[in-house]
Amino acid sequence: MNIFDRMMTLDRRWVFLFLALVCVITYVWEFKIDISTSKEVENIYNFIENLEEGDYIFLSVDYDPNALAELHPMTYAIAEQAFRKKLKIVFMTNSNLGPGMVNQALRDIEDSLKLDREYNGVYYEGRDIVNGIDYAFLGYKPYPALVIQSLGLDFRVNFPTDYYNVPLDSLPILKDVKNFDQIECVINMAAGNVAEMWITYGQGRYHVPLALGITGVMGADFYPYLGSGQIFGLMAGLLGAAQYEKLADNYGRARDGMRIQLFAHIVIILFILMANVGFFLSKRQARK
Amino acid sequence: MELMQVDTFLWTTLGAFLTLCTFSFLYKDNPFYKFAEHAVVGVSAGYFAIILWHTGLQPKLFNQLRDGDWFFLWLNASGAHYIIPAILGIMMWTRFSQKLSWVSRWPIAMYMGIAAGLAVPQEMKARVIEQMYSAMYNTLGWGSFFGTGFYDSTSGLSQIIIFIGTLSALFYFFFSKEHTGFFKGVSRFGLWILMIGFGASFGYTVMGRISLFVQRIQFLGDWTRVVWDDRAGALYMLFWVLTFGIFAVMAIYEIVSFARRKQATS
Amino acid sequence: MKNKVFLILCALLVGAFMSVSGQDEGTGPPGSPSPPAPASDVTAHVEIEGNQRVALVHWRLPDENGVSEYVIMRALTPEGPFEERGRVTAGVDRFRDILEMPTDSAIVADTMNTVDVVAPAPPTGVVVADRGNDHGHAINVSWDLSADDGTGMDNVIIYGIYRARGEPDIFLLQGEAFKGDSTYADIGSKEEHLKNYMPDHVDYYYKVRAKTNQYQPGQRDYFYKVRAVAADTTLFSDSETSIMDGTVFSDSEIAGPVQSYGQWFNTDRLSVLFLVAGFLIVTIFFIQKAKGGADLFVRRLAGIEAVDEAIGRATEMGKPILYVLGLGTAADIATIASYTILGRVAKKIAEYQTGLIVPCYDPIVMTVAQETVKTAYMDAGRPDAYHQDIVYFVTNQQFAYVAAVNGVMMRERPATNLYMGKFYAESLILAETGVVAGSIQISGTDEISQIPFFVVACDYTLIGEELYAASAYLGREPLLLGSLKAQDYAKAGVIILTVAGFLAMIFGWEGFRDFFHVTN
Amino acid sequence: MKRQIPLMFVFVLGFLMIIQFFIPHEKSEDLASFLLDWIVIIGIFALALGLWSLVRVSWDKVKHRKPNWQYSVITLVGLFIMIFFGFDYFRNFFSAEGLDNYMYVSFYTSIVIPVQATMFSLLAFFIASAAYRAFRARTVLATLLLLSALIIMLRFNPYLGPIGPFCERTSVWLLNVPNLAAKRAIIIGVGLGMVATAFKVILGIERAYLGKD
Repeated sequence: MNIFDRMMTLDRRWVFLFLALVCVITYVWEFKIDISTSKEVENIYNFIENLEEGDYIFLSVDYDPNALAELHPMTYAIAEQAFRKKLKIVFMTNSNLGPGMVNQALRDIEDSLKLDREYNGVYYEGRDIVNGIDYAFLGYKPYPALVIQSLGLDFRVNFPTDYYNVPLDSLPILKDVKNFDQIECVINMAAGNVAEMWITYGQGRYHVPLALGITGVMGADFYPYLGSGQIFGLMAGLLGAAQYEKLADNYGRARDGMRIQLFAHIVIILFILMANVGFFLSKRQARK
Repeated sequence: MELMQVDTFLWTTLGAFLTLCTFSFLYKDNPFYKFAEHAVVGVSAGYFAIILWHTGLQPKLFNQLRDGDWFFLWLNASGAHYIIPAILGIMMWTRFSQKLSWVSRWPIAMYMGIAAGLAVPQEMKARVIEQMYSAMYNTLGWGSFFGTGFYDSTSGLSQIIIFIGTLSALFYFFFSKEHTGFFKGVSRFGLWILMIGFGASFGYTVMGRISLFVQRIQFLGDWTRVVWDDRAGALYMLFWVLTFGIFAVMAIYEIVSFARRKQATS
Repeated sequence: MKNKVFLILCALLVGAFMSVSGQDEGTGPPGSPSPPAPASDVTAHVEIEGNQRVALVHWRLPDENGVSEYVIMRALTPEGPFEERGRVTAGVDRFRDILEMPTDSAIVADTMNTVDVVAPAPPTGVVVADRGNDHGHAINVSWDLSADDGTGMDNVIIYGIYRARGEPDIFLLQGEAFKGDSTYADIGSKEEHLKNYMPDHVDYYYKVRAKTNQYQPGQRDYFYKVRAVAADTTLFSDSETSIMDGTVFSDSEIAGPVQSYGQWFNTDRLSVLFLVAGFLIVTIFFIQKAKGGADLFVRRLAGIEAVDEAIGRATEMGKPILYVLGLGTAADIATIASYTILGRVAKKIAEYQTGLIVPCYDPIVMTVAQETVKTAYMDAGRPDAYHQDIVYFVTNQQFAYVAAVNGVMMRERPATNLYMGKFYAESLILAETGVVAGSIQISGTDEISQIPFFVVACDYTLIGEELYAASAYLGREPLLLGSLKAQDYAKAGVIILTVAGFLAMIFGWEGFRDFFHVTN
Repeated sequence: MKRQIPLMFVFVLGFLMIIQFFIPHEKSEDLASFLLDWIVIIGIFALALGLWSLVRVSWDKVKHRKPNWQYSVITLVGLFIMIFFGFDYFRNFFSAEGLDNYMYVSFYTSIVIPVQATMFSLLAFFIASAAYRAFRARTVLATLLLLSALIIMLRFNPYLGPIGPFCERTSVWLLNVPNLAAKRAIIIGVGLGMVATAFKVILGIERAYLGKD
C-alpha cells in the first residue's frame, strides 16, 4: 500500500479530528481574517459612503431573535457607518419581535458612537446621538404589505406617532419628511417573505432605491432581483454581513463567525483535493 | 462568577456530559454513546406520549365529549360524532389480540383512503401545475438575451438553459423507453444537469452544518463559563474539554475493552 | 396475555371518559368583587350628519354582568389626558360624539397643516358582489377611482371600505385600499366568536371613503377609549385606546344590499381537475390493457437490480438487512410507496431466509409495516419465520430515532441498508454510519434537499420519482407496470403542455399560461 | 369480507377527499376537517401500540439478558419517569399541568435537547467525510458533482485572488440556473409519481398493507 493509496483511503476519523481541532482553535483563538468582498455588498457600502451629511436612510429591521446571528451584524455595521457620517436614520420593523432588536441595536450603537474611532483611515469624533434628531423609530405595525405601501404614501397613515408615542409631526427629524420621496434609500434586513413585499410594493410601486440583507438560506432566491435591477445591493447571511464589516472596516461578530466557517471549508476542500491527487497519481502508477 | 442555582448547574452539566457522550460516537460505538442513546430514546418517547395526550387527545376528543354522560355512551355530547374516530382508534387496539387483529385493518384502510385522496389533487396542484406555470417563463421579462454576462441568471440565455435543463431532466425519468439514440443524448444531458444541481446544493449546505457544530462548541463554552467566569479561562477549559476530554473517553474505553479481552482469554 | 392488554387499555380509556364527562371548568368561587370585563374592539371614525361632524364610536359588548354604564372618553394623545365625552347605559354598543371646532390655539399650531382643506372628489360607481370560488363569508368591493386620484388635485392617499350589517345605519371600517387601487376583498371569518365574524345570507351595505392626508383645521387624530363601570362599586375597566383619524374625506354612494354565500365548485381549480381526470383515465386505460395481457417494456434501473444482489449478499454473509421507512407518517405518499417496496423485499428475504430489521418512527407506520411484512412472509410460504419484533417502534423524535438506528447499525452490522421514504437532515448521518458499518446502501427519497446527500454517500440512489416506480419494478405485476406506463404518458403530456406554454409566451398569449395559474 | 370492506373504505374515502378539493363550500370544508381529525385521533390511539412495542422489545432484552440489556433498563426507566412526571406525579391526567412540571421540563431540556442537537451537529463531520470519500473525478458525472460543489465551497475564500470573485458569481449562477432546473424536474416527476401511487392505493391495486386473510 503506497502513499497515494493511503491518501485516498485515509481513516475518516482523521478527517473528523482535523475538522474538530480547526473549528475549536479558530473559535478560541480570535485572530482577524480577510474576506473577499462581492459586488452586490460593495454597492450598498459605496451608496451610503457617497451620501451627504444630513441625508435620510430608512432601515427596516424585519427579523426576530431566530435570525439575530446573521442579520444583527448587518444592522450594526450599517447604522454605525451612517451615524458616523452624520446621516439621519429612520428605523421601522415589520416583525412583532422587531422592536426588541431595534432597541438593543440602538443601545449598543449609542455606546460605541461615544468613542473616537477611525474607519478606513478616516477619523471620527465620538458624539451622542439623540432620538428625534439623529434617528427616529416608527415601531411595529402588522400586515407588512399594507404598512409598506402606506409608507410610500405618508409615514403618518400607519404611524401617526412613533414607537415612543410621540406624534411624528413633533419630531424634528421628521418635520418635513412625508414619505419615501425624502428618503435616499431603504435597506431591509429581512428573515422571511417581507423582503419580497419590499421589492414588490416599496421598490416596484414607489421606486425607492432598495437594498436587502437576508439570511443565508434565502440567498439563492434573491440574486435574480439584482440582475433585474430591482435591488441595488444584497447581503446574504453571515457571509454578506462579514463582507460589509470588512468594507466598513468595522470588525464584528460576523467576521468572528466567518473565521471558523472559512477554515472549516478550507480543511474539507484540502481533504477533497488530497483524495483526488492520490486518485490520479495511483491511476498513473497503475498504468505504468 | 454570577451565582448559579445548584440544580441549574447540575442539569447543565448533565447536558454537557451527554453532548460529549454523543460526540464520542465519531470515534466508535462505545458505552458512553450507548448510554446517551438509550436514555434519549426512552425519555423522548415518554415526552412525546405525554405531549400527544395533553395536546392531541384532550382537545380533539375529550373536550368534544366533555359535556356528555357515560351512561348515554356520550351520545348526548355536543361533539357526539367524535365517537366514530374514538371507536376506530379502539379498533387499532385489536392488534393486541391474535384472532381479532384483522379488525384493525378498517381504521388503517380509512386512514390510507383519506391520505391518498387528500394527496391526489394537492400534489397535482402544488408540485406539477405550479412548476409547469413557473416553467412557462415570461419571455417578455428578458432584460436581454445575454444579460450582463454568463452569470446573469435572469438573462434569456439562462432562462432557456433552465427550460431545456428541466425538460431533459424529465426525459431522464422516462421508464418505459430504452435510452438510445437521440433519447440517450437528451437524458444524458438531463443527468448532467441533475448532478450539477446536486453538487451545488451539497456545497451550499456545508456552511449551515458547520455552524451547527459551532453552536455545540458555544454550548460547551457556556458550560465551562459556569465554572470559570473569566472568558480566557473558560476558553482554555473548553479547549481542554473538547480535545482531551474526548480522547480521555476513548482511552478509558480502550483500556476497559482491553481488560475485558484479557479476562476472556485467561 | 395480549387480550389482557387490550381489555386493560379499553378499561383505562372508558375510565378516562367517565372521569372527564360531567366535570366542567367551574368559574372560581365568588370572592372579592372583581372589575367588569372591558369593552373590546373599539373603533371610531368621522361621519358627517347634516352640517356637523360626528365621531361614531363603536365597541364590542363584553360579558356584561355587573356593568351598569359605559363612559366614552377622548384625548389628543394615546396616553391622555382623557376627558369624558358622554355616558351610555349597559347594552348599548355605539356613541355619537359631536366634534366641535376646538379653539385651543396650541392644538391648531400642532396640526400638520392648517392650509385651506379641500376634500377629494368621492369615488363613484361602487359595485359589491359575493366573492367567488370560496366558502362564503366574503364580499368583493370595487369602485371607480376618485377624480382626484392621480388626476385633478391628486390629494387622495387612501380609500377606506366601510360596511353596515342589516340596515345601512352604522358603517364600520373594514379595511383600506391604497391610492390607485379600485378593488377590495372584504374577507370575514366563519367563526362566530371571532371579531371579524361575517355570517352568510345577511344583507350588507358598503360605502367607500376617499381620504386625504390633510386634517380638518384644529382637528388631529383623536384617541377614544370606553370605560365599563360596575353597578354598585367604584370598580371599572378601560378598553384599549383606539385612534380616530381626523383627515378630510368624502364618501361614495351607499351600495347594497349584498349577501355572501359559498360556491359548490371552484372554477379556479379547473386545470387541476383536468389533469387529475386525464391522469386517472390514462391509468385505468393502461391497467385494462395490462389485464388484457399486453407485455409492457420498462428499462432497467440500476438501483432496483441492486436490491436482489444485496439480499443475496446478506444471505451469503449470514447478516440481517436493515430497512428504514424514513420519518414520514403513514399519510405521506412516499411512505406508502415504501411499504410496497418493503413488501417485495420482505418476500425475497423470507425466501432466502435472511434476517430483517425495521425500526419505525411512527406508530401507524409500524402497524402497517407489520401487516406488510407478515403478508410477505405468508406469500413466501414461511409464516413460521415471522415474529412481531422484526418491525418495532423506537421513538418519535427525529434525532433520538437516528441515534437508535445508528446504534443498530454499529451493533447488528447489517449487510445491507435500505432507506426508502421521507428523509430530512438525518439522511447523511444514517448513510455515513452505514458506510462505517460496511453495509451496501440503497436509498430512495422524494425529499429534494436530501437527494444530494444520498447520491454522495450511498451505493445506489433512487432519485425522486424512481422511488415511486420501484414497487412496479420489484413486483413485475402487470397492473403495476400498467400504472407505470400511465405515469410516463402523463409525463409526456406535461412536457408537451409546458413547451406549448413556453411558445405561447414567446408569442405573447398570456391566456394559456394563466389557465395553469391556480391562485387559491 | 376481511379485505373487501376495507378496500371499499379506501375507495370511497379516497374519492370523497378528491372531490372535496374542488368544492369550496363550508359543508365540504367541515367534512374535510372532521376526516383529518380522524387521522390525528387514530394516530394517537396507535401510539399505545408503539409504546407497547418499545416496552416489549426492551423488556425482552432485559429478561433474556441479551447483549447490552443493561441499557434497555435505562430506556424503560426514562420512559416511565417521563410519563410519571408528565401526569404531574399521576395526580391530574386531564389538565395540562404536567406539561410544565419541573422535572418533566428539565429532563427534556437537559437530555433530549442536548443529544438531539449534538446528533444534528455530527452532520458537520459526516458532510466532510462524505465529501472526502465520494468526491473523486472518476466519471464525467462524478466530476460535474465535484466541480460544482467545489466552486460553491470556494465562493468566499479570500486567498484565491481573481478566482474568488469568479467562484462568487458562478456559484450564484449554479444555484439559480442548473440547480433550479434540476429541482423543477424532480418536483414535477415526484408529483406525478405521488398521484400515480395514490391512485394505485385508491383503486386497490396496492393492497399489501391490508395483509392476508
